[in-house]
Amino acid sequence: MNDVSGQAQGVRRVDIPILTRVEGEGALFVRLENGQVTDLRLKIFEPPRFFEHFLRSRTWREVPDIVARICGICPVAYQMSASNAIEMAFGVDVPQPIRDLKRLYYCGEWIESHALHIHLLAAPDFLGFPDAIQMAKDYPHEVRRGMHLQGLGNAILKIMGGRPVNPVGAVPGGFYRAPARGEARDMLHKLKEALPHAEAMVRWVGNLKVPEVTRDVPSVSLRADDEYPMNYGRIVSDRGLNIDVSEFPQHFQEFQQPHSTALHAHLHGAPYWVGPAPRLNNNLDRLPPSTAKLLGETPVAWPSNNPYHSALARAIELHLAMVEAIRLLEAYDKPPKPHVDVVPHAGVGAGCTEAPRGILWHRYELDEQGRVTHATIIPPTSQNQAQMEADMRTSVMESLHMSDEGLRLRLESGIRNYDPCISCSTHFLKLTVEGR
Amino acid sequence: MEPALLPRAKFDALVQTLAQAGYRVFAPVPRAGAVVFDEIGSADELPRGYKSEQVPGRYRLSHDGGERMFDFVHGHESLKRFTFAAEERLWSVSHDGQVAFHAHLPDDRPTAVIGARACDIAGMRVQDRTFIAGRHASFSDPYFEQRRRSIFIVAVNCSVCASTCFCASQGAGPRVTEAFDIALTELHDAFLLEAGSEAGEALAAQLPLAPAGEEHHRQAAQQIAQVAQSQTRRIDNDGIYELLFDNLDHPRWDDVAARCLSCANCVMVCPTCFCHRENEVADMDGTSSAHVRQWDACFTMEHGSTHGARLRPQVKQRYRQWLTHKLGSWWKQFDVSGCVGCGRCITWCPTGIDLTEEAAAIRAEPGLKA
Amino acid sequence: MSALPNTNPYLPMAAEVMDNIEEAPGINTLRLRLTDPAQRAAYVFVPGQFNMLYLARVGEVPISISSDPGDSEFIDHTIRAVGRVTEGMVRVKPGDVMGLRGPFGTGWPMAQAKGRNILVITGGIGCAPTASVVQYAHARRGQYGKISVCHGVRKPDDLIYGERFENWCKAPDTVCMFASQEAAPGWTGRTGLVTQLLDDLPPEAIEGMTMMCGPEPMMRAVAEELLRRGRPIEDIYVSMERSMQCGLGHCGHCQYGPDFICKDGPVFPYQRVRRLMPVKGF
Amino acid sequence: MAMARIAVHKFSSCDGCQLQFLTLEDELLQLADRLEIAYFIEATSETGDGPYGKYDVSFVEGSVSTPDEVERIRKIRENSTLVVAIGACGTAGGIQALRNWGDLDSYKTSFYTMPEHIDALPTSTPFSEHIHVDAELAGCPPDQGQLKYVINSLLAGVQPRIPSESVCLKCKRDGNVCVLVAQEKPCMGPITRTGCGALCPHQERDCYSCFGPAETANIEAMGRRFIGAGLPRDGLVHRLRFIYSWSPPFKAASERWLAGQADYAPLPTSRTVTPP
Ligand SMILES: Cc1cc2nc3c(=O)[nH]c(=O)nc-3n(C[C@H](O)[C@H](O)[C@H](O)COP(=O)(O)OP(=O)(O)OC[C@H]3O[C@@H](n4cnc5c(N)ncnc54)[C@H](O)[C@@H]3O)c2cc1C
Ligand code: SF4
Ligand code: SF4
Ligand code: SF4
Repeated sequence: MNDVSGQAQGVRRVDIPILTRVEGEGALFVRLENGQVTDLRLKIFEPPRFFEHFLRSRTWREVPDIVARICGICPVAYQMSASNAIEMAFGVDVPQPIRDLKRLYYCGEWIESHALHIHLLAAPDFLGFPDAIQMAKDYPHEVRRGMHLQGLGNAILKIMGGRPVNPVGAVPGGFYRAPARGEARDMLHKLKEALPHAEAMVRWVGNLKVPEVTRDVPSVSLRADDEYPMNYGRIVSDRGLNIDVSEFPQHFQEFQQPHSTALHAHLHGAPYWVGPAPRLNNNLDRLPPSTAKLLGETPVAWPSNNPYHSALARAIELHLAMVEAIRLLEAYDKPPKPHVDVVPHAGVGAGCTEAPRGILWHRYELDEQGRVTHATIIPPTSQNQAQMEADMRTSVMESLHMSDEGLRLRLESGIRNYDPCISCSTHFLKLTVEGR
Repeated sequence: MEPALLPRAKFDALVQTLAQAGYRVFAPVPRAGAVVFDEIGSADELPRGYKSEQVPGRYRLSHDGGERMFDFVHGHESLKRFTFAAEERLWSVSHDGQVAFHAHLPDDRPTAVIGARACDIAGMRVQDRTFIAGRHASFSDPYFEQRRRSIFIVAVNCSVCASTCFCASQGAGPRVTEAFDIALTELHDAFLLEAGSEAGEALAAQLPLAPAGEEHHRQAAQQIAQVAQSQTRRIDNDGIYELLFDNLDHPRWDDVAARCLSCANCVMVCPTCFCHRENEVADMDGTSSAHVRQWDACFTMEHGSTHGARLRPQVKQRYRQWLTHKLGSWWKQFDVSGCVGCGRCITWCPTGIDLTEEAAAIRAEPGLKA
Repeated sequence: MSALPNTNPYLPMAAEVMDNIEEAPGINTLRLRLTDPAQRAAYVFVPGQFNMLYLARVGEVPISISSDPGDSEFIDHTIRAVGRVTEGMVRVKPGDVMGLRGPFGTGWPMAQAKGRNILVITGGIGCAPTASVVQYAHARRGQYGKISVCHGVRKPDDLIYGERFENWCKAPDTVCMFASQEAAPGWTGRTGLVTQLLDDLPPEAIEGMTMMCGPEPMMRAVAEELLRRGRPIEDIYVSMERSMQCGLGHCGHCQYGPDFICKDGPVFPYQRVRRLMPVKGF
Repeated sequence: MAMARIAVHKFSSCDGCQLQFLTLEDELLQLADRLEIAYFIEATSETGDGPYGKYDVSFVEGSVSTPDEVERIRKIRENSTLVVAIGACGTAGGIQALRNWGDLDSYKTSFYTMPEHIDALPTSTPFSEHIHVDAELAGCPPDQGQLKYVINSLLAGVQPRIPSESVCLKCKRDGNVCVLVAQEKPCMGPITRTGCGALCPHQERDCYSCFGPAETANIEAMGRRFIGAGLPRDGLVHRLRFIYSWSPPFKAASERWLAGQADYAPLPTSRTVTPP
């Protein structure tokens, strides 16, 4: 439902009043004068929900249940970043078996979220359909396969947390319950059975025709010593950044721009990029062998600065998450206790984990009883905000020859590369929401 | 056969013999702070050395490292789960072109349950009167019947009881007297085993049994008698139907209503409660639909309601419905009390409402009006 | 209970909708026929019994049989659309297939009523189960005395069975009287409660068996009035309703003190339910 | 019969309710064969007749928390034959209704540099406070089984009947061990509407009422039970003021407790407890 643009005297407006097939509601407005972009706004009309405010006075135990509700699609990321932060504040050391459970949990979310994005949100762009349902008429096998993979991710989330949306299993220190042996066995079986489908899916995505562009932007992600990052690691960039998660505020600045309604974030004064492609760029040497081999067989050279390669990065990460989940389940031994007992005391903690869309940073101040006195949450979508706008400016300039309709499609698909989760991005930042 | 001894150290032989005979073997196992029935592969999974403490609204499991295997008192689950499924598809209809109804009877794979207590068996026998055609029922429920036929019961005579138990008062225990295949009494380092059916005899014949002596019998009898004596709760069943139905306006109903959560836990844990509802679960492609039943309770608003108005909008009415039926009108319908004295509803009521006390309160001051 | 297809009393029999007659807005009579001839042949019922009717994908509810027991080929059910299942049912079309289990429950005391007058009191949709009484007696006219039908409705629109009532009124030794709580232009019956109709009846009309079906307060008021007028309690019968999931005495929903309405009722001697009827919550 | 045309609209929310459609897997495709998904911007770029087109059924997720949203829901109501509110936000204002007790200005100034531009209402409210809704489906998020049941009911042209009882029934049917009785965790199950599948007790934790109050709820007795379990007064109020804080029963009870009007005798009472 793209509006007809006003076109007068060298002024060209390209508006996308409602971005479709993204999580949450946003719009893009572009104004060109004499071939130059004079205004470009990625507008967000999601109303603020004031989470940081009502987290105050809540006890540490309630935090994962609250923050899960910031985003229906990546609740695990919220729960894990918050748990890590609270564990740090209370000085809790989480033993390996519980770390493994957390990783398994995260694998579930990556599989679910990536499968959903690839098949329901992104692929229709590349194949020229308005949605996956219509795409399924011509690509029934691919869509069903994608939905099946999505279902497997959901199944992991169900054994760990009861349900995929707002799961209830996580608590700072671990989980309330560990999966039963039988549940783990069944899950393992299903994943093994589906692994070849995931491989086929990677090949299919690798061969989708995408625009060839490059964007000069730092890739920022976590990096861990011995694994592809999910729950743990230091924050790094491909330009030499390497910091502890607690040092985030010293390097990343949030600021408001006059033309924009959402807060932007810069790394050392410039836009940066988070998400599956930057994560892969920074961690190519951390892929399990079978995933690395699969990556080598795709027609894309990594590292890549083409945002359109995000879809393939997601596919690769989906495969990785399945391989990892299989590894963890094969070694699974039900721990006698699925969480470390937490003794609350006053403290401050920061946590950063790799949400499907990129790093998600939390910081909590807690009082003696373990009640939150201050909370800060910086979701990946707001971190990508500045880069999305920069990318769109470049995309407009690259595509001036296109018709308005073509340009809109290009821009909309360009935004989907970042898999923006607008519901998340608005709930915290100091943004100004205009009337719709 | 004569009762004989099964050494505790050889208990696994029972489990394995059952498994080899084709049974799925269920037994109590510790989980999440209580004991529940679960499928087991060996006797190691049983709650050896566990004890349970039960008072109204409270259950605590503790582990003392001892050797005894049945020194805990039952958890919230009874045999009911095995004979009357908590949720099951009764039949389905396909209407893709032609309408056809298909029954879905449970599979008849035999199931052995180790650790049923006297109150469990008594509860099952009470439900037989509801679900199996005879003097008290006009129709048999084929789902119940099928499960009932497929179950092999290894009963255990209680060696301890909880503060909430009153099976003796209800004539339901603590000794198991009927409807078992094998009954065990746990002694010092062995079980006194008796067979109660042909299937039980046949199975016992394959077990490494030793002859039991006089003192084993005496010990067992003494243990069971002691359990009966230690029970403090009781229900006076004399004229209880009239008592309750003459006191439908008693102020005690308001008193209990202030404590009752109307959560229906009492109904769910009760081995005799049989209410169920039927729901329609239609598939998404529009060609078939399943008719599913699940345990229901008189504590829901929908129970009994027809024609719009809520039949029992007040908590007091719902609790009264439950108690008057359980302890009162059950006698009229089934010639037996609806309560076998297992005490589950007392323990597992989150606010610790004790039906023996509620009934006694009305008996203490009959005729009062709210 | 006779015609169940097998030993599973939970499983419905297929029944084809032969006709769907609108009696009044939101009240329809469904004429059903069991599709299996053997089941059809085995199906017998007495007036006052009910069936469990099932609408595919929606659910199953108890509905009285309103047709003549002499004709078991076509089984009529008069349904008022009040909620989920009944709203779906009144929309079925001839040729549709529904599920039917039954008949269940006790019937009216037609044997005891032999040779005596019959007073039928109904309210609202209550006339469905009592309709079969009238038809039954009319079909065996010599066996029964005078028949009086008192029908109460909330508003004149609720009056159903127009044609049937007309036929009944024309039948020998039969009177029909109507009362509506709300007045409306053209209403020829009484404006008021059905109890008031007792005064309009010839005195001998109440001197037989009374059979009632309708809202409990109405049945109770009439029954107590009859007792006041010296009628013996054994001559008064009522038909009761509660939610029913199974119709078999298993689901517990129709629990009524010492009885299950599905198997000990739905038709009860008034004596049996008199104690609990005034108590809210049973 | 022409295929029913449905729309899915988002208001202030986390998106989770819509996701319950998008994660139906194969059943989503089956559904698309039986009805027309005409407007659902998270799922499709085809936007039917726009947000205010004529639709047979509009599913609305989220709460009403800005003046603009008040307008939107009114227009949607005018143009839809049936409006079905889904989720805790849509049926009770959601978790963001926690702000309803605060002072909006203080919320804004503590977070925003330009609070004058924040376009928010002082309260986050359910649709039923603004328009007539034809059906409500509770839950944060609503259960997929119940969602399918509602859709199937609508397709069959009959009213859905959602059970109003407590979570405990399902909890026991599933054979979970009661975390309140066995572990003294302050489980809200006894006063919470069923629907989720008793997920929390299955995960060996207490229910925090993300499906809101059961119709049968005796909230006073529940509070007394929690006091018996050692919960302090603010903890008690927090139990009620969480996902369903703005539902009338929880709202009223939390206010009574804060005002000290509730009966504070702990349960089980010593009268009923026999010493072990
Ligand atoms: C023995 C017997 C014989 C009967 N014979 C007949 C007969 O001949 N004809 C006949 O029409 N009926 C008869 N009935 C009554 C009939 O069975 C009921 O009307 C039927 O079961 C209603 O089912 P339903 O699904 O249509 O309505 P439901 O959806 O169950 O609703 C019934 C009523 O309750 C209200 N309601 C239910 N649930 C809710 C809720 N969650 N929220 C708000 N309101 C609610 C509805 O608005 C409606 O008024 C008989 C009943 C019995 C027991
Ligand atoms: S009423 Fe209570 S004590 Fe009696 S059998 Fe049922 S659960 Fe046991
Ligand atoms: S755990 Fe909670 S929901 Fe389950 S029975 Fe106990 S109180 Fe009820
Ligand atoms: S148990 Fe309670 S909090 Fe948990 S999912 Fe269910 S309704 Fe929500």
